Amino acid sequence: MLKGLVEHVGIEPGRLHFSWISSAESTKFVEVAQEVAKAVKELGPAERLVKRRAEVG
Amino acid sequence: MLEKSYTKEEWTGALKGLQESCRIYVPVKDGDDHFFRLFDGSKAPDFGYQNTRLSPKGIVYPQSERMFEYTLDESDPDANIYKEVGKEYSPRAIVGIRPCDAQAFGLVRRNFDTPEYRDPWWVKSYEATTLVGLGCNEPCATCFCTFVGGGPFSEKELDVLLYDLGERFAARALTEKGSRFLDKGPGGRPLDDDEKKALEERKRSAEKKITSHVPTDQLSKKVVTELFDAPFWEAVAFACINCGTCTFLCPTCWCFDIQDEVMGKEGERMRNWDSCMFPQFTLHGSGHNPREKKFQRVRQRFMHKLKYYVDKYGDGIQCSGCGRCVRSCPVNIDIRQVAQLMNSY
Amino acid sequence: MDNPYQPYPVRVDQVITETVDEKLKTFKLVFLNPEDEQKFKYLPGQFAELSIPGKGEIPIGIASSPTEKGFLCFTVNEVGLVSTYLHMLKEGYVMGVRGPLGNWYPWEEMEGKNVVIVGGGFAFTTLRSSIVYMLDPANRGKFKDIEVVYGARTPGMLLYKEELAEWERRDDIRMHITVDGTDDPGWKYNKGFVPAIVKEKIKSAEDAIAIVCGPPIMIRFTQPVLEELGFPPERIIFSLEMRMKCGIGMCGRCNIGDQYVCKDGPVFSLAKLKQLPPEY
Amino acid sequence: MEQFGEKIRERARELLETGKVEVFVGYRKGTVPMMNHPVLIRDPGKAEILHWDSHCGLNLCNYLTKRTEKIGVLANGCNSRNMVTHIIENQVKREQLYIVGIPCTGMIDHRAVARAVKGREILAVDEEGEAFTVRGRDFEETFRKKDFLQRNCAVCTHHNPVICDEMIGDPVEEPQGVQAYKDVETVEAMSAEKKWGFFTQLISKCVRCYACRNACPLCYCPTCFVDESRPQWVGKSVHETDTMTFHLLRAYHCAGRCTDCGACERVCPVGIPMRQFTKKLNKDAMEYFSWEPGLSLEERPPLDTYRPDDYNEFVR
Repeated sequence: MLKGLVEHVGIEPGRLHFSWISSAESTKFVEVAQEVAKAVKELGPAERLVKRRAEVG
Repeated sequence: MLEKSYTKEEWTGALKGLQESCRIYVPVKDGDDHFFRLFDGSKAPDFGYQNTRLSPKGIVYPQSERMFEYTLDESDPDANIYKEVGKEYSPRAIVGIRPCDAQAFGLVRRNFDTPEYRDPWWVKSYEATTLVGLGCNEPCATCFCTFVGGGPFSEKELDVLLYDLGERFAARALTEKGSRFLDKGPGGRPLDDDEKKALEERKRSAEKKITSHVPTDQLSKKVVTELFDAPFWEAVAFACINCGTCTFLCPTCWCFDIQDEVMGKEGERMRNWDSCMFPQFTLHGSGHNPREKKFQRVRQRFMHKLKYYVDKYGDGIQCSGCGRCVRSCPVNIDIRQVAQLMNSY
Repeated sequence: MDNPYQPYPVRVDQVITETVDEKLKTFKLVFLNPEDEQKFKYLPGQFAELSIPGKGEIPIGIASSPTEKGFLCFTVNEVGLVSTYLHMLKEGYVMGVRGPLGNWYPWEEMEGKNVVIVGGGFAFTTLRSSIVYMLDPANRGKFKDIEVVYGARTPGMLLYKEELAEWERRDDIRMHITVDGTDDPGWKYNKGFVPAIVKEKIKSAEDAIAIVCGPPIMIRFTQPVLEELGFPPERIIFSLEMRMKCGIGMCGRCNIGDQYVCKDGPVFSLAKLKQLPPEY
Repeated sequence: MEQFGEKIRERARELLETGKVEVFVGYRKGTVPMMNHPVLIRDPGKAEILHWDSHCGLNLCNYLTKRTEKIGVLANGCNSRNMVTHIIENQVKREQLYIVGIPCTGMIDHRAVARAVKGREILAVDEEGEAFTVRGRDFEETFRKKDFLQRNCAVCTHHNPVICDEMIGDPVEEPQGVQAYKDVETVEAMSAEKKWGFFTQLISKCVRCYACRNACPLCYCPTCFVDESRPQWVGKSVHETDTMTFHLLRAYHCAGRCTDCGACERVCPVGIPMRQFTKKLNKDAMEYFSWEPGLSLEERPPLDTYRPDDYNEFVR
């Protein structure tokens, strides 16, 4: 549901990933980390929900 | 002092003419409500409004304001040294401000401009601002400005007062600053005799339309500790949900918080509006909180406005009777009723 | 226009761990600009806002005395965001100090009188400032007898242990150091709570002013003892703590009735407090 | 709805007199139109101030926690569902409540009414059955209530209390085939960029007064995440990223718990339709878990339990 909400407000699908990885599953961890990194790289730098210096007085 | 009469188109033209030399804020309808916005041609001002949803205090005293900045980069010789942020205080004007909201600036000034300390940001911003008021032909049922030393055409704190005469605006300068403002803007002609007469008449008729009755005359005579211990606070506070609506909408609430924020190696010290309704407002580092309970916080809000302020400055309550809190409180806690309770206790 | 929010840059010159639980440390701060030190003129009882860049400000009583030149001292308890970070700081770190803020103990009124100082726990900081100030040769003559009751939970929780020992040896100040309890067979001072020691040791309120600084519970039980001794409310002086931000009476949170603890206090007489709502 | 007033006053008086409850929580007619004031009464003699009409939009469930007395309380459909939620979340005990149920026909959207009279000041609003009349200084207009329901009430399918100890009137018929999530579907069909634009615009007026959070009966944490300083999850300055973070997390904390009572939108001083966040979660709770909160005292909420067949296609 978190994924649903986050994507509903316009955070690109592919920025938020979920996975169950046991401490014994080192290969899976590597695979998932690589996949996540790849997916996020393809999306480019995040523009949304990134805090920049406020435009205030 | 200068007096001028404008058709409504001329008045907008005058504002356009002044735009070059002055940042002008005007009431604009956005969604269901009116807000003060910079007059930049994108949205037409709407002077046929009752009052803005948020008070114009934010123009002088922004909800979030940068105070200092610094670098945390240890290789910089100035690392960790707080530096004041450069700000510009060129002239600006709030055009169409209601007299109650202008009066509120006077009440708040006592807090920010004191004999011992002057808050540089508030004071400079306030001094750079010309207040061009718009008298209220039709005060709301929730208005009670006449009970707090003001009125629908009160001139307090204003530099110019506008009278809406239907087809035309009559503008009356009340200070040198106001005269300069009118003088600089193009258009307008002197008032004719009928218009001069109409001004007084507008004022009288508007004052009669104030229907709320909010006596505050006994408050200064009350013993502060007795009012504090009055039995009605729990009942007054029961419905309160402790949100910040009343304090954030109020033109006379000034409390703030100071926070440091960091982005990478760059840091800044911000000040943000705060609210006595929030429990963290008074929470000690030790965990002790002198106003831990909801009723204590509600009591603080009313005692501050209606008693502590009265005692501290000896010149009435910290309220300009705009009625915003009455209209917008989500649970209908009504300062008019609380004032009556306190005044007659 | 002077900016009352502008912190002066200072360097952490020395960090002293005061108590066995290491929750209390004293920070000796030196101004980066000598002219700032000139501007920072204070009297014992006042406080300052310590700024940690990126974290925020905290109000802390000044523990050094104006008679000590070249530095400021603050003893800080580790409780919140800023104080925790402060506790991790190393000597040489640059931070900010803003002040002096608030009022001070009634020094003019105290001149020519006996002074009774009652302190508990880590609230002894501005009292240390006061003692050093009064014991300064230039000032000692202005005051009559000085008696100090200072208590902590255990011997290890006492602040300024070396100075306490030194004051014990002097004959122009009478020290009554106490701890709530201790197993230390070598403990040569008092055992018992502060109010009880006040009752036992302070003989008279005659021509005397009492300055009380400590946790709320100590204050609550000490007040009646002092009143019994004959101190009128005008001559019982408290220093209060409150959550503060601006330190100059503007941000609105530290009020007790119409008084701001940061600007009108932190020092209040009991007489004054009796006129205010008991909301602290 | 006004017809229930007399019955409510009578029952509250009796319940207090007989000692069946020690306090009674209801509404008093407000001092401004379309705004009622939650009250707690102890004295049966005070029961006469109780009032009920189509402007009781604040959720009374807010006033039940941390009380020790036996409480009599009014509840329509959504309020009763929040009471269920409170009970299963251990915020109040069922035995502590005496619930006086009201069949609800929906609350009036005060903003919609103000819009309909073009912003002219409303001095009085009177209900007559399914119609209501709005009066101002120089106007009077009568409207049909069903055209002016709060947005949540317009799609409500639980008008009658889910739990109660007695009913004040006969249950109303629950509508069938309500399409509650059309607005959510519209947003779902947008591109990510459009969605972001939509929600950024939606919250642009937020002043962070937290009225939405505080009016929500689900928000009872002793210290809210926005108020924490160690760690500080959200910046305190008004900044669009922090404001979005607040709204996202506030909504997410209501996942599988929100009864769509509409209090958040009703109380917002600047009229932000923040149900757009919670409704998405409600829709997903329905789609993934066939779950509507607050209907059962026996069943645990989906985010509170694990079932092997839980929706988990997104997990790698």
